[in-house]
Amino acid sequence: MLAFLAKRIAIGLVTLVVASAVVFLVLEIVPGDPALLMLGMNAQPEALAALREEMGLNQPVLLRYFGWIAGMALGDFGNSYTYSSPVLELIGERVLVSLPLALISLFLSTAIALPVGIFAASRRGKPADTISMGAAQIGVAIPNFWFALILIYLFAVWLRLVPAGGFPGWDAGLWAGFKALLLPAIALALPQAAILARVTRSAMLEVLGEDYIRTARAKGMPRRIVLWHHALRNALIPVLTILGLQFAFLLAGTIIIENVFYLPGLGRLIFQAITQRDLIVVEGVVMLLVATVIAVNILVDIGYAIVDPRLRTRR
Amino acid sequence: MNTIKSIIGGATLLLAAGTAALAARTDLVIGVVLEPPHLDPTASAAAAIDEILYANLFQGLTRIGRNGEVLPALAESWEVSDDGKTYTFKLRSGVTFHDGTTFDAEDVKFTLDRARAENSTNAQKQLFAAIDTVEVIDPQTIRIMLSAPQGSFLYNLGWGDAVIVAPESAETNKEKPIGTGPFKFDKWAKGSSVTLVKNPDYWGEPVALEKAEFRVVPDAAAAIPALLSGDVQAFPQMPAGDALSQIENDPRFVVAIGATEGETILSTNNGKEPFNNIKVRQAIAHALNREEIIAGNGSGYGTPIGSHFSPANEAYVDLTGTYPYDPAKAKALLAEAGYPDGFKATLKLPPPAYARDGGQVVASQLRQVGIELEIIPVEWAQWLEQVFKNKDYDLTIVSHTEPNDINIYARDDYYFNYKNPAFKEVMNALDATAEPEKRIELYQTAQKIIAEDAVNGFMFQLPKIGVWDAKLQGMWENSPIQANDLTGVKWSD
Amino acid sequence: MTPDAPPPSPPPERHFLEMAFANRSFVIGAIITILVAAMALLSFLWTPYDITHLVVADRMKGLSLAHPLGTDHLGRDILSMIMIGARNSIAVAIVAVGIGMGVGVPLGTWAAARGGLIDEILMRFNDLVFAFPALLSAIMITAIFGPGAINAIIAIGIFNVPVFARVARAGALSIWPREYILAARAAGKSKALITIEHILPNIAALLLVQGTIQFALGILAEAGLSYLGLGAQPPMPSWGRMLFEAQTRMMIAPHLAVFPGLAIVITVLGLNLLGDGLRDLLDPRLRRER
Amino acid sequence: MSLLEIENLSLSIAGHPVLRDIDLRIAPGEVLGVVGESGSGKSMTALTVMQLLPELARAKGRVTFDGVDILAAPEEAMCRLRGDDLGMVFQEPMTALNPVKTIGEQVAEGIRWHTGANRPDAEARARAILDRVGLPEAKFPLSRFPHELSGGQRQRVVIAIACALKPKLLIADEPTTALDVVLQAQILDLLRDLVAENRMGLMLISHDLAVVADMADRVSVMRNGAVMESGPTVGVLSEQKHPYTRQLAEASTHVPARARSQEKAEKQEPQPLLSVSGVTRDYPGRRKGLFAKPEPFRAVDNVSFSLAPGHAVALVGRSGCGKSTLARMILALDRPTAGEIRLNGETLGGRSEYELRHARRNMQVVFQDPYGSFNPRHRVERLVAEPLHLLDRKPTAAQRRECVAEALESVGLNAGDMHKYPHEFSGGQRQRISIARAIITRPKLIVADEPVSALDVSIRAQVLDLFADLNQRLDLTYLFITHDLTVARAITDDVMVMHEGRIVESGPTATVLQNPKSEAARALVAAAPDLERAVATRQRATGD
Repeated sequence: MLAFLAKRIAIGLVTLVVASAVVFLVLEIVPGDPALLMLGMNAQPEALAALREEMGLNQPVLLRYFGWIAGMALGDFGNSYTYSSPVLELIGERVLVSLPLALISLFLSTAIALPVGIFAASRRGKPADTISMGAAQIGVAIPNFWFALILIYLFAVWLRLVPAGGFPGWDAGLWAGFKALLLPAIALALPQAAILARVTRSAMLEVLGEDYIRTARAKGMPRRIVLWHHALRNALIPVLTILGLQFAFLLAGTIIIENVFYLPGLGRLIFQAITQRDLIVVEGVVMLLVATVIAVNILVDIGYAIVDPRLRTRR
Repeated sequence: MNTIKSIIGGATLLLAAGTAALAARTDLVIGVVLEPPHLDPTASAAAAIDEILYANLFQGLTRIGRNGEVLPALAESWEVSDDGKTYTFKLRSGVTFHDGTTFDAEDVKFTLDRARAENSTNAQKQLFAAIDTVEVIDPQTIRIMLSAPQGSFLYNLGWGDAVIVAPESAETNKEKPIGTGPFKFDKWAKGSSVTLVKNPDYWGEPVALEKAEFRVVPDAAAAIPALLSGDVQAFPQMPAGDALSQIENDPRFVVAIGATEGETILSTNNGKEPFNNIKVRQAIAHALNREEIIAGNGSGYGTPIGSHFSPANEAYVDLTGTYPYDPAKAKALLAEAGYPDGFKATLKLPPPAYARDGGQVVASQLRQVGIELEIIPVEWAQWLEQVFKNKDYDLTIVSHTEPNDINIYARDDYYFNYKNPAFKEVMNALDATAEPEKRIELYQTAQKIIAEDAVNGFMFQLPKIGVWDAKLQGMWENSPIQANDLTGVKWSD
Repeated sequence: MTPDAPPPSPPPERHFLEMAFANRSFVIGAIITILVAAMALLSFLWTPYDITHLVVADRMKGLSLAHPLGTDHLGRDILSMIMIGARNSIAVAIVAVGIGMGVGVPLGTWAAARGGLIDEILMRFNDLVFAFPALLSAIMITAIFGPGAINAIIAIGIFNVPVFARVARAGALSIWPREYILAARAAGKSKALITIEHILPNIAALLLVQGTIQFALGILAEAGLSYLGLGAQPPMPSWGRMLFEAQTRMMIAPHLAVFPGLAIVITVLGLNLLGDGLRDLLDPRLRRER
Repeated sequence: MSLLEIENLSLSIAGHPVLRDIDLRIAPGEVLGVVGESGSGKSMTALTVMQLLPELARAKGRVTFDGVDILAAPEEAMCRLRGDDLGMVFQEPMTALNPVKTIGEQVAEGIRWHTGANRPDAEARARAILDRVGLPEAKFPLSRFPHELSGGQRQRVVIAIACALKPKLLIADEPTTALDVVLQAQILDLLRDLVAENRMGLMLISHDLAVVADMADRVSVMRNGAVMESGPTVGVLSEQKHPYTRQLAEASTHVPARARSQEKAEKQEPQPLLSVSGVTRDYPGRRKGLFAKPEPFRAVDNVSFSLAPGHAVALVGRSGCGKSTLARMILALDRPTAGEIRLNGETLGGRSEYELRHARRNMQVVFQDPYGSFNPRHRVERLVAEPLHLLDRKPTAAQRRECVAEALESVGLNAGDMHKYPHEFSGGQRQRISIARAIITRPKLIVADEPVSALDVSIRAQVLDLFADLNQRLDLTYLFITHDLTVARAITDDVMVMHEGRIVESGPTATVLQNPKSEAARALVAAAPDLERAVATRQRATGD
């Protein structure tokens, strides 16, 4: 297990290095000059040249790459062109919005999806199953940003229960911050919950057909207890896989949702940075997201091993 | 639909009742569209910086007033020599920066020398191009010598790019701005908001607000709910679009339609076939239906213009009748120019809605007279690179938001590729003239020249749609300069 | 003769149509999908209005006989916009799925056939691509080439590659140990030939089902990108962009946001139902009643 | 007074009748053997007693267990019975245990559920019963997971679960079918002892007459969902009054008529058809630690033998002894780590696929699973014609069709069958198609890997006849890989016994099987169920 974990982490690191090369190469050939963009239409050539020098845009690409990657390894992601402050600092501020958002929605989607999926599986073919899976089917088809719009107009503008958007900052109080993240989290969570509920149901159905379920039933355990004690843990394996994949989707989803709710999170940061050609910020955020996805995949692998003893002895 | 409205109306009343209970607030949340890249107005062209800090936190020697007039600020008074080349400013005494350091003539000299230095990153270096030397006479007096007379010099000193900074804090202004204004910097939650608080040691009349938060609300989709839910109480420039009609009918809010310095034009590459032919440009001018373009731009506000000049300016002349909407005439002119069947061209559109939506309306209108436009949406960076820098374009739509910028038509390397010696002469004369009447006359001549040359398709002046809580007093209706001057703003009770 | 009779259950091919018509998901999904496709095709020949001709005076009209779904903020007929928008959505999704299948399936089957190092490299490559969610790669591609439908296609297509590679590999790996593959190898067939003759036909159903899922995801992803302004650019109508433009006008003209949104939901729903139905019909493992 | 009484039981699943008028009785302490071929309804009868039927099943009639009317009993009552008074052991030990729970948990769970015992008490009882079924604490602590056990060990755990509370009736549904003969004998012994110790009733379901004859006091023969004949084992199996019983018995001891090829072997052709010398195959083993070098697992260990043309040779051994690996190397589907294999004097090692074409033409294969050995999407014509790919000149479509027709006819199918899909054929027919595919290139050697073990006994007899017939007609040489000694006995001239990767004994079939010398061979022979022997033993026992 330890050897497996070590191998997994090593692979993760190699993937990360390759990803960093891809990111840097891809973004270094961007057509467009950040200095020109920053100084605007009436920029003077001298001012432009000065700014380019200051930004280090005149150095060779390879040197900049190694500088960048070495910096990142030491926790220095460089300085934002537009904010003229350290990228790590910017990211640090934004993570406090994006990470809670992703976690709340992950929690919500799991809390909704698992019971619904299990319930539907236990009522297979009955009206409760048909209705919940029909709802899930529609949930999968709804674009989250459209759902977000509906939520805003319903809960913020109409019922005035929560803010329509924006983020007061955590120093405005935990509750105020949570309230601001609630609608975005719901908008993100619902479509994911629909997918997860469907996966949970089919995983449960698959497991319920296994021989060991029959063995457990032959022990005299009632159906309900077999469902929770024997089926659920086995059904968690595909559910975990999907959860891992979904975390990546959630991160990406925050880019859209943070724009709908104008939350100052990583998604907004990267989106703004793109339009302002603030490449160092783009690169930093992309690397962070990629690293997160890789880390989550490793966590999912650990989760597999916790759930399934067969995988604990894996090489 | 009606029921929706009545329910919303009901909710509105509830909120109105709720806020009425609060007496004389001293805090204000102002919505701004763009977040500033940093907080130093002397190191970026970004209007977002001035919109937060100008007049509130930073001050210049002069300031631009509500209606575009030049008023004294850190300079109490000034004298101009007869040849118009020497300006002597008497500075206000007892002024301190927010970090406690004293303001004096050395700070002014530092600021101006820094701005015009070789390695300056000031985005508007040309403002200071005329300065020859800056001389400290005594701590309260400074003399500026110009190499040539410049009529707009006092106005130029009122720009946000010319605010006075202290040598002690100049380098850190980007993160922690230190100025002389009635508000001082509190915090900047990046991506979200910039907060200013009242400066208790202000040299002038103290402001009514204790706290002003400038919250970044990027687009209409976010702005409307934010306004309706009361999160934001004022939008000096509301990206409201069509939803404005709904806000206008809401008694909680005041909608102030003012003028901006943003001339929205169909920029034309005068150096390229067939646009180098004045008949073609005139045909385009005749083909444009300004009313429809304005209507298609959402709010329906916006003043039609016939030249590159703000209707808010005292020197403005209405030239919209130069080439009135007349598709038949346009076709005829095209035929005269040798294009009886029209021609094909491209229209590059930067991201703002006025360009993307307006561009589709323009394309539809030009199609009526036989000009087929291929719409090419571009990002700002591409626009700057392709259109602005490399002049690789046929037509484009852009709003020129710099104040009083008609002189760009005199620049040879400007992206319009417009070259008219007569116009340049007028500009040179303008620079040499300080008399107000004379200057107005020259401005008007300049407006007429470019209108008649149909250099660009002159469409409309971007409206400044200010929306704020009805109980808020003292907000600026016009924006003669990119700023939100809060010195006179207070809550009525 | 002893009762060594063929199995009584109907073989998959013979009664396929009969079973298909009895499958509710499949029928509803197929009808919706066909209607949307037909609408997109029809838009090449005819739309109720010419959407390049703007009648600004008619802007934001509600539902009427002349404009069954109303008009947008530039006076364009929304029904016509949705019809042409379907074209864009379908085209993006088809090409993106095509890229995913075209690259992913050969890679996946190759890895399954070769195993060892090549398999390992492919799986690591998959990990790498999976680490970039579609939206992220779309944003990066947009940073290079600027926004546009083509870039949306590339981004979604790139993301589809590892999806199909994984499905094809897993499917192929489950076929390789079958005895008929051993028999084919005993008949001297090369791995490439076996892949073409035996593996591909047997994972085709799997790929088809995954294809419909990715197709639906592609439409959603395209809508998201267009909504952010990274997808199709005006004047090309696109459902996501229509939603973006409708967003600010939702309170005064809700139909602007309702219909493009419904178009997305219905299309995706149809494709997902079709996929579910196909899975039920084609995947014998799930078909078998336990 | 019967423990279990089934009267007039009829069962339908989703409207399809599955059981008709079943009557069965089991007295306390009695062993009832239920025999029948696949589809005879044996398992459904068992599941009806357990009330673990599929959802759409509808049962009629009466099933009384220990005074309880099972068909009318509510689910809670059944839950009280199951695992306490009624235990069940299933066929497939590999999947019958929950992979994520320890064996201790799984055994103790039923104990706690029924007795309300606390965890330590239940675990102590679980420990005791695991000890009893032959899983001592030292090697099999309660914390073991199922995947750490072999198939036979897992079946012991399942038996422990079923017998933990000393049920009055144990139902064992083909409990040894998935195990090799040696394990089968051990498990059957265990069951026999447990039943005797606790005076349990046992319903032993099996397709194998010999197993039932060995174990059961009484036998019921089922076919097509109905009971054909019931009675005391000795009576039913020795008299074989019912024609179906006789048919079954004959089929399971069937020996195809074939001229002993001993004379042919006498001729001693100068060159063997196949010669295997010093063949070894290692697989990379599991890494023990992060830096420990993985120890390879040796599947085949220095095997040498040769095969004369026209001979039929059996390669027998327990599962996992390496016989299938050896077969794959002979077929050039896997490469030996060391050693050499020659076909007709031509070495197979280090050849490219193209160079192997000639060898492959002379050597074809028949697999065990008649369902898995065909691509379900191809028609029979294409399936059977597949080896024609090995010909140097591609045949025309007409030639190909002719070859296929000929091959099909020689295995007893119609030429017209070539247009059908494999799923339209029964298991026996499919195995014929499989043979047709193997002979289409007129090979000299056929390697048959358990070719009849998935077939019911009567079909098995027919397919064996076909093998014997082709051996004569086409002068084929056979290498039969099998764990079933009756097959070896029925059709082969020589036998080789393989054990842990080595060939430990070889010689003429009759000699080796009657008088095995090596320990491995003796164990195999002793464990192999034998109908005649079992009946004779039982007759002697009852005769006394």
